[in-house]
Amino acid sequence: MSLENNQQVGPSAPPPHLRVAGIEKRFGGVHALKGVDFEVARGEVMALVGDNGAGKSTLMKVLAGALVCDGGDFFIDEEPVVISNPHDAGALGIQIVYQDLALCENLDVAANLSLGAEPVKSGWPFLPRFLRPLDDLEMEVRAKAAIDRLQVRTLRSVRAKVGGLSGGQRQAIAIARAVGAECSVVMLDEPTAALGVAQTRQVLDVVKRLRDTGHAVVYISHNMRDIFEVSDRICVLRHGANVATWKTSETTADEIVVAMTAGLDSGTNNAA
Amino acid sequence: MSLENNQQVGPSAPPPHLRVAGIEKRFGGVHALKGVDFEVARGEVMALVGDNGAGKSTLMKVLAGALVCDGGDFFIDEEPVVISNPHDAGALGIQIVYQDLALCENLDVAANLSLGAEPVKSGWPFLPRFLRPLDDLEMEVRAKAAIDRLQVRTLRSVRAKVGGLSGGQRQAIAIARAVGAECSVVMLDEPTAALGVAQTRQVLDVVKRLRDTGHAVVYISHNMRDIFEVSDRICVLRHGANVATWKTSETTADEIVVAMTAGLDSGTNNAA
Amino acid sequence: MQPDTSFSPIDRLRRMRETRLGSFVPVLLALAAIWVYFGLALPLWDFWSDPDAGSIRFIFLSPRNIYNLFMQSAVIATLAVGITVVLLLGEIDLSAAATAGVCAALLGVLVLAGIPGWAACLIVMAVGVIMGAAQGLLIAYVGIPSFVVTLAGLLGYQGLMQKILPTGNLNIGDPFVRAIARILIPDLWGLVMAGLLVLAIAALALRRQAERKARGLELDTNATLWGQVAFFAIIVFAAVLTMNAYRSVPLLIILLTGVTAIVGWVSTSTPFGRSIFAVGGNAESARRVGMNVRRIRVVAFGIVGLLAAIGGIFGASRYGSVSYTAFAGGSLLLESIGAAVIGGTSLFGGRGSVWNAILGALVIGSLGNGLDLSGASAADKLMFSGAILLLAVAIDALSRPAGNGAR
Amino acid sequence: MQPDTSFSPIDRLRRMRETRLGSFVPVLLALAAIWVYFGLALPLWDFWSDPDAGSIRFIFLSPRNIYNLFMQSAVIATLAVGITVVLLLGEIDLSAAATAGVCAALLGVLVLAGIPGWAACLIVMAVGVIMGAAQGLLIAYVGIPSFVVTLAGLLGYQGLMQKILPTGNLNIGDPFVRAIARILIPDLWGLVMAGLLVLAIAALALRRQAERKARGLELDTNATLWGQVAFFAIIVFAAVLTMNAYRSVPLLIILLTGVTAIVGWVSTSTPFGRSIFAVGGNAESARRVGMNVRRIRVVAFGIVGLLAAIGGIFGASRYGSVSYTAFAGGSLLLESIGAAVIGGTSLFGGRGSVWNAILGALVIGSLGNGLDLSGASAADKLMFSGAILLLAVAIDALSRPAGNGAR
Amino acid sequence: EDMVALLLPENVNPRWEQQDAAAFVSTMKEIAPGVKVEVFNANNDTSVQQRQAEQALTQGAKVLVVIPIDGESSAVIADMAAEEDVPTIAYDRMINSANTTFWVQADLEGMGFDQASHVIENTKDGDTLVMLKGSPTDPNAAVIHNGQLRALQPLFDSGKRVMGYENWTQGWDPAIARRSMDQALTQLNNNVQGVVSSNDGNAGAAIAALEEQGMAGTMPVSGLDCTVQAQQLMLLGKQTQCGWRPLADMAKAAAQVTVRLVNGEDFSDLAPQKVKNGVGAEVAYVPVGSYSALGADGVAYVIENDPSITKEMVCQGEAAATAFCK
Ligand SMILES: Nc1ncnc2c1ncn2[C@@H]1O[C@H](COP(=O)(O)OP(=O)(O)OP(=O)(O)O)[C@@H](O)[C@H]1O
Ligand SMILES: Nc1ncnc2c1ncn2[C@@H]1O[C@H](COP(=O)(O)OP(=O)(O)OP(=O)(O)O)[C@@H](O)[C@H]1O
Ligand SMILES: O[C@@H]1[C@@H](O)[C@H](O)OC[C@H]1O
Ligand SMILES: [Mg+2]
Ligand SMILES: [Mg+2]
Repeated sequence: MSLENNQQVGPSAPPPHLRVAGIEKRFGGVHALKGVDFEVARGEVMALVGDNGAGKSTLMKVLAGALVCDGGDFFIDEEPVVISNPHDAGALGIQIVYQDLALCENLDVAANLSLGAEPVKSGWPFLPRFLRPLDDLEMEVRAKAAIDRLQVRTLRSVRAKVGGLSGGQRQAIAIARAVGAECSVVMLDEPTAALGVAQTRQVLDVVKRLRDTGHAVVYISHNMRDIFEVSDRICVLRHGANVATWKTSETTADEIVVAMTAGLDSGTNNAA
Repeated sequence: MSLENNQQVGPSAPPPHLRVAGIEKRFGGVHALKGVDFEVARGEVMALVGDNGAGKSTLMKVLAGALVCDGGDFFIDEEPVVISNPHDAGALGIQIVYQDLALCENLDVAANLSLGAEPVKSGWPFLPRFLRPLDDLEMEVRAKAAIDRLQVRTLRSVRAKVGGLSGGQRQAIAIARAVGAECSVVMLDEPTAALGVAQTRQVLDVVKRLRDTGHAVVYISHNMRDIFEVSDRICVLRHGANVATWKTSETTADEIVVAMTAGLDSGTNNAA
Repeated sequence: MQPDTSFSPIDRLRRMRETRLGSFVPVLLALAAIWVYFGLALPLWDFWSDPDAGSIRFIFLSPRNIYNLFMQSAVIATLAVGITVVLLLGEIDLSAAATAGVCAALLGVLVLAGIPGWAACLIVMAVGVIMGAAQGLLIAYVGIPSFVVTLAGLLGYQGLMQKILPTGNLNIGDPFVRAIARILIPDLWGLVMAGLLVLAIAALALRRQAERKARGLELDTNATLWGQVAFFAIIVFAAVLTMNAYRSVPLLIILLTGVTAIVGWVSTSTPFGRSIFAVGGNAESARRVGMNVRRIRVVAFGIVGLLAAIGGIFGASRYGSVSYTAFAGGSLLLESIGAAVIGGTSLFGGRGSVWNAILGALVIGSLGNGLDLSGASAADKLMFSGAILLLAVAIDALSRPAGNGAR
Repeated sequence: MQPDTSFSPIDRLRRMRETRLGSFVPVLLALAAIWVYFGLALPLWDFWSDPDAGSIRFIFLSPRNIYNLFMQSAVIATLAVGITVVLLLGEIDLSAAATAGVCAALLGVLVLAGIPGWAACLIVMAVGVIMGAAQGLLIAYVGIPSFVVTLAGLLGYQGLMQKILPTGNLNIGDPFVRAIARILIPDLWGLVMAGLLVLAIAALALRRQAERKARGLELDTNATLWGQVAFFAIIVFAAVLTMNAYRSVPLLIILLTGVTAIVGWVSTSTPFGRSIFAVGGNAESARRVGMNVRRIRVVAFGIVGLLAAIGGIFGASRYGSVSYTAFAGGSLLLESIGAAVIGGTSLFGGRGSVWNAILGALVIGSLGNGLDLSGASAADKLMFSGAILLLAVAIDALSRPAGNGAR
Repeated sequence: EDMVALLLPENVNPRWEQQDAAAFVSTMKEIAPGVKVEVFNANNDTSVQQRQAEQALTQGAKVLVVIPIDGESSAVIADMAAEEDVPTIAYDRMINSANTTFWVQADLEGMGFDQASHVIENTKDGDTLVMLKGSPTDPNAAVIHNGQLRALQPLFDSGKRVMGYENWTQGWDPAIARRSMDQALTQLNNNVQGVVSSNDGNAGAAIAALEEQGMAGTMPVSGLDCTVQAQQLMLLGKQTQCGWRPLADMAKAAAQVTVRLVNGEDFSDLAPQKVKNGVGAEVAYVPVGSYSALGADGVAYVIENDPSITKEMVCQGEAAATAFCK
């Protein structure tokens, strides 16, 4: 299984917006990330691929502050930063669609869409923000717009509890929440896994739009077609370690699949 | 958006093994299934497709006894049967992979794989079955074999708690549980949504093997490539109602996508 | 997003239960069952079975007894409102009653030392917040389960109460403190206040509906809208008229309603309240969207501490004394948690309402009140109260639309 | 499935905590903290601070006191074992202590009526099962939350107990019943039994390891294997030798261990036990794989009823009497649930172990026992027990590997 | 160093810690300075009391002085102590065991009679009374109630007084008494002319309920113990009677016997009388006197005779404004 490495590109090709180096993560006895390097630039879609259990979601959670890593460095525009919890990540402009969606089933669609960033009514300056009256009509309006944009036609009401929604409807809400917020980095962990054909189309368009508006986008998927449609570069993880990073235009699906499942036989791995 | 109906086939083409007619299901104010008919024969793979929220998972849950429907008839080999809870369905030989997987995160992989059908040690005839000693080594052996078959190479131990597994690893366990059991009907609700390329391949092979061994298989997916690879017939749901059923060999992905999103304009719908 | 138009009446009923108002229905049914039993069934049965009895007396439903019932349930209700807040988070507080006891004892000692009543009340409320928040800190930052922390709090605060009250009890004569339970709102004022309240609610509902229309959002049907306003008006006026028929509306009840309204508003209509529900529904999701889950826990325990302190003040005012058993030793703790749970708040978090806790407290209060009127023996009373409670809650459970079988 | 070979010592430690034995560690730490405090720190401090004291006396750790401690904790432990079973399901039982009270009272009345002790015990155990299962039926089939059902059960059973014991208390003289707490196992027998037990455990562990090898499954390291056996042997022999040093091992303790072993075995090693964990982890998943979730709930409440009855029998035997306050009125209920929770069992279901409940009961028992030796005032004792409990459990919580922040 | 243990039943009634224990400890310090006294409080839980007895024995107690929560479950304490040749003294409440060595108590039946008599004297024919009874598990509660009935039953039977409402008070809990009184007033529509309360805690609760109806001070309310709180209410005219026992004398008698027992000496000269307890055992017994305190004079008498209560303690809060305190 020998592989030509000339199609791989150095990760430093475009100036990275978000970059991490040497990320380590262990769960009890499981060594999930073994010194992983990763980066994404503004105006590019970086695909992150790998076999099941390769460590993709773990890496995303570390970047989003949902998991604290055991070692590694974070840089935004090459400035070192600290991301120790999701709040930090949000403040640095990082938004994420988690693979497990992270919705609150007991709340309705509108509430989930603005979770953690609820709009409040204006005109209560004497109250601290967290005690001002919620602007729930504004929340509904926003939610309706977001859902309509993703063409989830079967969702009857933004006042429905998320606990009663179908798999695809839920995923659409998680996506709408992340892409609706002000940010510079958007990471999507298998965002179209439960989506229908039309909805998947919309999400891919949204991803492209985000790229065109100068966002840094990380896109995780097992669907090679989608990957090759939207991504600019592809980063492959295997058993919690970098394999390599390719320019999408200079590689093929087959090559990526081989790299995911078997790795590179030759040692030249410019991402390590 | 007019559509020729000559490619549609009557649902009665092969003698159905499992058949339901006129299934109704409401959730509070949501009318999720509006008199749906559905059937699957032994030795065939029936694909069930539809937009997000079309009612596919709801129909599967009704067939599996996980939801009690508000109306409709069930037949196995054209004999009327009653399915009022999952136990009934299991006794009738119906196995299912739920879209939300239905795993117990607090239990380990081996325990989840034999959940509800735990092997017990032989030689305790004086005890009722549910109080005999569990054969946990047998459970581990079975689990290892099942996981290896699906090629989930990153799963370190069948004694790991499911709560700590990756999305794909979990899905593999849910699939292994359903296809490992004695049964005549296997229903898979978006079984490959979280799976990697190689694992998806394995699942498609398993589906084909099930068909070849005379099982009736229901396969739900949003991936047209997979659908067209494994299915014999395709049943389309839209807004909780039948659109039509096609022979896979006599239709195209485009036709199906149009039917899913826009329905049939002409009224002739032989599945209604 | 086109609404489905084919609704059966049953669908409508089920939808109704999903509305804000609908969540009152179950516990109202339970309360109604108990009131019918004590108020009508029991007197009628007594009358028929005893031929000597001259006339039937419906004592339980008399304005005077309803007045008593409200006053008797006030302390439980106050604590239950606070406990609901932590239950919504998926936590529990076993120390609320003991906290109330410490605060009441402290209040007694302070006014005895000559501190003016209003100042003592403020001090005691601050102390309650600190006692609650201290436990919240241990739960949120050290990671000890709330059951254990507040069990330790229960023990510790019981001890503290004994320390403050070495003699076990203390009379409270301070006119300010006593006034809380004694002052009555003149009849007319009570009616005027009720009327203004109902008008305000109606106006708000109308404005909201107009705004929804303007923004192109789904509208409530007029029936729902006016139904809710009418329902609210009936309850408010019934309560005021009943109390006026005996005496007048007591200040204590107005204070209780006001406190509940504030906590209710915070819990449903502010970002903080939303975060309580989010943490209770899925703490990990809440954390991942950047909520400070720990701080929310600490504040929630601070709130339960505050309400425990208020409960302690109410109790001290009503009992005219502070005693160990009335707060720390007795059944107040289980009754308060029970009131919250009977009100429909889940022990698993994310589901419930503080208003329902008040109704739950009335359910619990009605048991003791009604049985004490019946003159049964202590043993019979206990057994009856268990049975009636079950029956009342079973009516609710059975009237619920069939669930999935598993919780 | 190739195992990762690069383990740091910390990884090993963390893995250790994931094993069966590892789940003991936190509560053992808590227990050790309390024993060190009462057994060593307190006497040393007293000795230094009081120059007159002639010699240090380590009363808390004396064989006699350890013997007392075990006996004093036995009733709490029995109830805690039962309550653990329903907590594993994600339910709660507030009526366990009252059930124990009813069973003890019935036992007293039955033996007074001349029924032989052993027969009375069997009857009472059957009654306990029925009392528990009746509540289980309401929870599972009517769908009332267990908190409410068992709160009603608490009230009803308290009343029933008063009905059975109109004066509130009763002496129990029956020799069979009294013997349960009085009979001592001769010293030698105790040692022999301990030896056989350890041998059996070692043999089982070895056979299992051999079978794993034969079937090609992952093997435990020899260190883990022998470590577990050694750990077990040390605990068993330490307990037996300590009790022999004062008197001998009491039958009551053997019975308690036996009952716990059976419940422990059922809960971890049978299909029924597996279904309890499954329902507690995810009731809907358990239902979907065809488990009869309702029946499982009913049986679990039957089990807690049975254990409450056994607890009642143990209590009646040890107290030589039945009294309302020892069971229904006092702190037994909260202490039993507390013991289960301190043992690490989650109130949310699916996580915990009955053996840990015994350790939790010893934690609770040690507080009362140790403080009673210390000669503090009642108020101080309460405050201390709260503080020590917190400290002990905080040591556990802080020693846990850093979690995700949210619960 | 010898040690003896004093086991108190609960902390609902202030007398145990404040008066009985204090007097016992100070007497012991006086007459036997070398003997250490350990005080325990069981908070109304019989299993806790048994534990505390065990702990006392483990510490080497030479005598147990027990105020049991109830008469039956305390038997095991006396039996257990006897196995180690440790004698047990029943204080205030009897222990129904053959191993009870000594008992000290006033004539409680008579004190109950006094309570009822006081209420009878201050009411007239046809008046309606409320009876707030003690804890059903306390043997004394039944004794007190029997005394009350000795005075009242004939009047009830003849219709001269009407029994309007009665209720037990589990654990002597004033919160329970309060609700009983509320319900009594509601049921009787305030047609109440007297309250026969079995102790001061219940009386205080009844008075709070009466105050809400503006009826406090208009009728006789009896009590027992003469707690500070009760004496304040007496000065305010809201409570009208309390039965007082010389608790210091009781404690002193118990202490004297304790010292004899520690030294292994005979104490029959200190306890000439004997009574039979519930299991038929003869128990050496010292009766103490009692006094029915009425109004301000009664308060003055109690303050004079009870060393644990001073005028400053009583003259606090509202009571400070009364004539007695000025
Ligand atoms: N909380 C956890 N506890 C223990 N192990 C974990 C935990 N989270 C992840 N792991 C392990 O870490 C490894 C990487 O998991 P991760 O979820 O990152 O995989 P992934 O690349 O996202 O896979 P998938 O494509 O299936 O989503 C897996 O072996 C998984 O079992
Ligand atoms: N428990 C429930 N309560 C309320 N509404 C529900 C519930 N379950 C499903 N629904 C509604 O029923 C409709 C059908 O849902 P279903 O899950 O069957 O869709 P689906 O075809 O499986 O969609 P997807 O492709 O997204 O999985 C949806 O509109 C959904 O919101
Ligand atoms: O003094 C009283 C005592 O004798 C009784 O046993 O308990 C209640 C007390 O008030
Ligand atoms: Mg993943
Ligand atoms: Mg679906």
